[in-house]
Amino acid sequence: MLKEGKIRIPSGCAIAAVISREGDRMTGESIVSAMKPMHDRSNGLGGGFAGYGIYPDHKDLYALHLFFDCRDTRKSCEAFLKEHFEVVKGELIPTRKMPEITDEPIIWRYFVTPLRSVLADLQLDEKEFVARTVMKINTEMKGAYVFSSGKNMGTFKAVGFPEDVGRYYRLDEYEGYSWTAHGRYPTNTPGWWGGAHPFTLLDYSVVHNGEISSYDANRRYIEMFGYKCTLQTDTEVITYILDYLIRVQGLTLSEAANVIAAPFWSTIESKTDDYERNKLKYLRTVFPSLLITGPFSIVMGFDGGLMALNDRLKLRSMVVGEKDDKVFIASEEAAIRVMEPDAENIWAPSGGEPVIVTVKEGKF
Amino acid sequence: MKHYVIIGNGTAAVGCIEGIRSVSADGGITVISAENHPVYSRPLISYYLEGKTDLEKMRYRGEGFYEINGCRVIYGRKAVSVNTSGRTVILDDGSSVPYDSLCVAAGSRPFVPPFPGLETVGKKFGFMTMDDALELEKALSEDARVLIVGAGLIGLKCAEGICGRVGSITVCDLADRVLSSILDADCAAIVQDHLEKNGISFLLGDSVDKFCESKAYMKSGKQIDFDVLVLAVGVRANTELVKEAGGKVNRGIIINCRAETDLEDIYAAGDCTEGYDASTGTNRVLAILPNAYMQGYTAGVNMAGGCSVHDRAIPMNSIGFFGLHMMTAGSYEGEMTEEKIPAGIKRLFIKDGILKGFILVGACERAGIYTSLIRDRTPLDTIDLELTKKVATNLIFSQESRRKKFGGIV
Amino acid sequence: MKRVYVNEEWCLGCRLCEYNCAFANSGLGDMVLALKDRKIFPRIHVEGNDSITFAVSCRHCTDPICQKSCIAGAISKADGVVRIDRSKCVGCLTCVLVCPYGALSPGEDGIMQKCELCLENACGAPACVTGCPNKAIVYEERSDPE
Amino acid sequence: MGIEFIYPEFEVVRDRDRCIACRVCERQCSNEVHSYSPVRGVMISDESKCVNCQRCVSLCPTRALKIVKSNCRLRENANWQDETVKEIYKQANSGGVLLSSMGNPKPLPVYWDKILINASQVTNPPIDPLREPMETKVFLGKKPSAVRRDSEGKLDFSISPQIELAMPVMFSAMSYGSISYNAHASLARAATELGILYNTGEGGLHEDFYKYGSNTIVQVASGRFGVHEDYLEAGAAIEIKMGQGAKPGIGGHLPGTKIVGDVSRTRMIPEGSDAISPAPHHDIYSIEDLRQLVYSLKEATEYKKPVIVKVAAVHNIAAIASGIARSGADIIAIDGFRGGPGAAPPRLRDNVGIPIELALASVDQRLRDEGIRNNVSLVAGGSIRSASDVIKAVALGADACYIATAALLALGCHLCRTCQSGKCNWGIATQRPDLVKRLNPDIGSERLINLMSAWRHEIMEIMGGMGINSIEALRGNRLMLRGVGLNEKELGILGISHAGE
Repeated sequence: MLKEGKIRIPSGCAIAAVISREGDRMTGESIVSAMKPMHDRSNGLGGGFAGYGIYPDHKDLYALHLFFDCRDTRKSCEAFLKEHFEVVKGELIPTRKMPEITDEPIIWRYFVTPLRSVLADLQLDEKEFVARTVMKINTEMKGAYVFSSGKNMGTFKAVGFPEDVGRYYRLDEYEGYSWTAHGRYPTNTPGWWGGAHPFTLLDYSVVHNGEISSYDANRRYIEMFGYKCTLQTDTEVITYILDYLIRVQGLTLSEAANVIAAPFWSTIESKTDDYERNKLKYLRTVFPSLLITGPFSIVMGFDGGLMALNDRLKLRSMVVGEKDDKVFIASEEAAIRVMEPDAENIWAPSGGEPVIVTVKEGKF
Repeated sequence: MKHYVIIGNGTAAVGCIEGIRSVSADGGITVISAENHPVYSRPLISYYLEGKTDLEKMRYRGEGFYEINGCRVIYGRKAVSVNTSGRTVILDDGSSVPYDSLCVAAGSRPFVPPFPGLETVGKKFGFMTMDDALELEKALSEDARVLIVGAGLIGLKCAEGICGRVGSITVCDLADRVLSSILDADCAAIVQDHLEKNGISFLLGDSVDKFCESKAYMKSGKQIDFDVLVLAVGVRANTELVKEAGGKVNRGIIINCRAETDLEDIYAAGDCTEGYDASTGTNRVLAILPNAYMQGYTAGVNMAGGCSVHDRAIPMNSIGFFGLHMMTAGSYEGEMTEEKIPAGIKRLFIKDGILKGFILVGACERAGIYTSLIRDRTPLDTIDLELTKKVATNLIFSQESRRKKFGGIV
Repeated sequence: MKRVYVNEEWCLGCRLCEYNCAFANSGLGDMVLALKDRKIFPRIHVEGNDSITFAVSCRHCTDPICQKSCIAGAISKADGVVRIDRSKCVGCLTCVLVCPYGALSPGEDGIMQKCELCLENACGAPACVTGCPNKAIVYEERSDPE
Repeated sequence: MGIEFIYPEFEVVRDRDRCIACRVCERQCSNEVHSYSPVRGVMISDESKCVNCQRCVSLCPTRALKIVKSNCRLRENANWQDETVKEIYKQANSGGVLLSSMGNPKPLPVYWDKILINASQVTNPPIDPLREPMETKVFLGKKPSAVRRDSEGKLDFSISPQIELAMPVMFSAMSYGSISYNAHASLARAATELGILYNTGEGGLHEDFYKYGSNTIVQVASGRFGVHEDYLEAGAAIEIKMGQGAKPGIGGHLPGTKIVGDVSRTRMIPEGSDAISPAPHHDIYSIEDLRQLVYSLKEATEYKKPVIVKVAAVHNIAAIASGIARSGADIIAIDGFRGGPGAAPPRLRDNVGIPIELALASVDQRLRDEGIRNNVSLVAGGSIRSASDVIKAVALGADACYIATAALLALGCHLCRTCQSGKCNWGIATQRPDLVKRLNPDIGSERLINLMSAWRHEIMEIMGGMGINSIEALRGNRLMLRGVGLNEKELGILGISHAGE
């Protein structure tokens, strides 16, 4: 069978997320537990988490998480990194040996910053350079795979059930102001570590439940802008789209949501506010190929916040709840209740209506 | 509520009744009928004898016509006078019928010249009414020799009607041609020829000098033996009622385009009247059925307080004998154009750029288009005149006028 | 009141209307049986020349002069439709003489027949309209003449 | 010419038992095939004149007529086939270039028929267009490469002029002259009603149709017939016709017999003169010249109208398209070699150019590879026959499709391929007033609207099956396509996998 990257993999899933508006840091324990009641939404072929604010000591450095298939790959990759970055720190990511998780690759993280001279030479900004480097490693360096590349955040994923993956990566030992989680149910794959969610680029991480029917339209469009969809998963393309819209095109989160889950034309035409109507029409006209159709619920993590979004027909479940300064998002309410039994204001956002939660300015 | 009285029970009376009812359902209508029949189509009596219709089908309006229209019919009574001051009609039994509005639709009666010896003729008949026809029918036999005096419409239709039921038919007329009132000599010759081919004999330009039992002595000296005599010389309008009441009459009761006589609340319609002929611009008796209906209708509408003007009447006739149809209309004045066609002849009469009249023998398709040109006084320079002369077709009109003609409700 | 209207701009002069009319009023279920080897006597007629053609059938006038003129009282109007009672008609053609549209013509037997909008034959709707290949004949509601 | 070597191609089969001699066939045949013999009282036919347009068949009220292929054949020869030999006879008779019309009839591969469409099962729900919104609206035109904002951070909505289409189909260029006034009226009215566009072709725009301007593409071809300022201003977009799929490398040709009255006035050429467009635009001998024309037209219309460049699908179409995309054009229309001309030499029509499917796929991929797909919209034409062809074209990468033959079929065309004779019995490809009136635009536009509405329903149905509820999510979505019976090379060019993969 062809593994991910050679063939497109549709999958159904479970997602969960939590954030503290006050920037209070939470250990990963709670988000790991949240995945337990949704066990049946995964099939053991992938689980993962992203935590934001987890590397306060290295918050100005890009934290690159990498899988290597062998020591030689690591060595040559490290050499490559050192040519382009100042590598402040490189270490194995701590894990727990456990029977539920097997066949693990070599898992390292590096805290790096691009060399000024290299940036100047390439006339690129720092983020663009990091993004391109990630693409380069993932497409050209056989056996090496960057699965996390943001600052003061990190992704942890593996083949296995999500609750096992959480324990494996010892997430109880990290503290972050927001967490996202994913349990995977791919329909036709042997499963490999890189294919698990969250999928990330820079500080954007996406967990996703669904199967988008617009995939190849989106992929072939976004690939025009230097992205390489090596995994052929929905999550990957959604991540790139969001990166492109938000970082490259400078759209706001809600504008980006208006692109990927654009309101129907009839809805747009019924808007009475001129700016709103013109904006929606403009975004649909300019980015038609980034409309995502088919069922999806996603949570995108970014520096200082989360955005949850459903496809415009709301073909996947997703609920949101609150308690004090915390906001919880999950495929099922049960997951929220695990994190916060007293969660309030539980609601199911409408299709295409983004839920954006940010940490108070200066609190992260 | 107004009470309407109609003297007469023919076509004009029906027109009057329907005219009244088109305006108002109120008010009673009294119809004074000299004949003992509900209204029937008089022109159909020849078809009756020919076997093309029967007494039932000859009824001009369906069963219940009077009831539905709120009419009381007094059968078998003649109106003998009109009391205008008392607003009553006096009947021949001395009774009187009060009216608020009166329509005289008294029709016409045969004109019988004072032939010497006429009283010696045994089987002699008029040919105006159903009773005439029924009487005549009794006298018909396979070997009967029939003499018809009068080669006009009535006489010739009678001849056609009885042709198959008698031994021989001779028609005589003072005029030198058949249908002299509506055909010119050429056309009449065609028709006469056709009639002769169908077994009718003619004695034209001749008249009866005297009768002696079953023999007619003609002015020319000829003698005709006959078994049955039909007198169809002509008709006279029944004008007396109005005349005696002080109304203006000429050959018919004078009416205006609203069918009003000069007597207050007294209207007149049908064969007893003399009205406006749009083809000549003069007043004349237009004793034809369509005109009777339309005058009656106009009278009725106006009697009931509506407004109707009948100012487009013209003389016209459509008649056929033994399969040969002819149509005539208007007056034969002005320049004549002729178109010979296999089946017959077509003559149009044009004066002052207007179609005044026509005679069609054998080619009657869409003749109504010609009739409408006369009635509408359509200036011929607005249509394709050359084509008009050849054939009656809507193609003679401009595209625009056809669009108007055919594009909407009419 | 729906009536049959003809638009000469679109009339092709194909005369299908005449044949469809004759068929619809034949009482037969098959056009071949109804019309083969027969002269047809339709109630609609195409007039025209090389460049202009148009079909003419009864206009069902508001104030039908044919009805007023009929010597046999055979023509009547009810529910907007001018009808002729063929059993009463004697074929005098007075209606032909008065119809300003030239819309009337006799049947094979010399007795008048006329368009009665196919309301009572098997067609149920004017056959000339349903069979017209170019919508040159339409059956519709119209108000005043344009 | 003594002997006509060719036996008539068709036979008129008349069922004498059914024929009622109504003479409709006679009145309706502009080729004068049918006539009535008053002596015998029957209809007779001259089959040598028959082009098999089926007008008589369609109008015969008793279905007494059939036109069948004559079975008088030459001795079989796989190399010298009947058609080939007859063409030689014709040329030996006339000494001329053969002329025909409508699309390539040869049995060359139709890739649409070897491409299959996906549908959702289990992992992703199909969407029911009867119950959920299903969007087919598209905007054609250049898309900005970067979003701009004002000083307050509000979005700047100004973008290059766009064409808005209610569905991704347009009526492609057919000139007034090659087709009739009523055919144009039908197209214009239908396009307006449908919220799509039709195309004037190179014959100019009749003054009566200026009112449909916002649904009109005005074409500028090498002959410049009917081109003037008001004309350019009248349309919603301007199309530069560089070539036509059916006859790449040669210009339009309208015989003088069709240049009559309004056609001559609209084209701005004398009556009766042949309208022969030059093969090239004589001001465009290279890509930089094209750029000049594109910008001249934009200048003339104050940059308010998108400019379409229409090219025939030829061998290096991808490189040509890339050049056009960089020339300032907003839209590229690619016309495949099965497109139907109003008149073309069949030798060219049947042998020059490439199929639209391959051309479209390679152009779309090339523009994406170069990162300039956003610069232009792609319109695919040249025998788009059905809603599924549209779906496949869009999934291969087209923003919209051009249809013409299908539209003519809706108007009554029976593909007899004799448009060039000017005697079209269906009132489409003719200027003879008695024939033109056979196409009532009330019917024509209604039939076009019906056809497009039907296609739109089918498009929505198929999209829904794929779990897609907006046409833009289908554009370039080649994963939704699979090939059958195609070789690796073909699959590679089409950018699709084989069925089962």
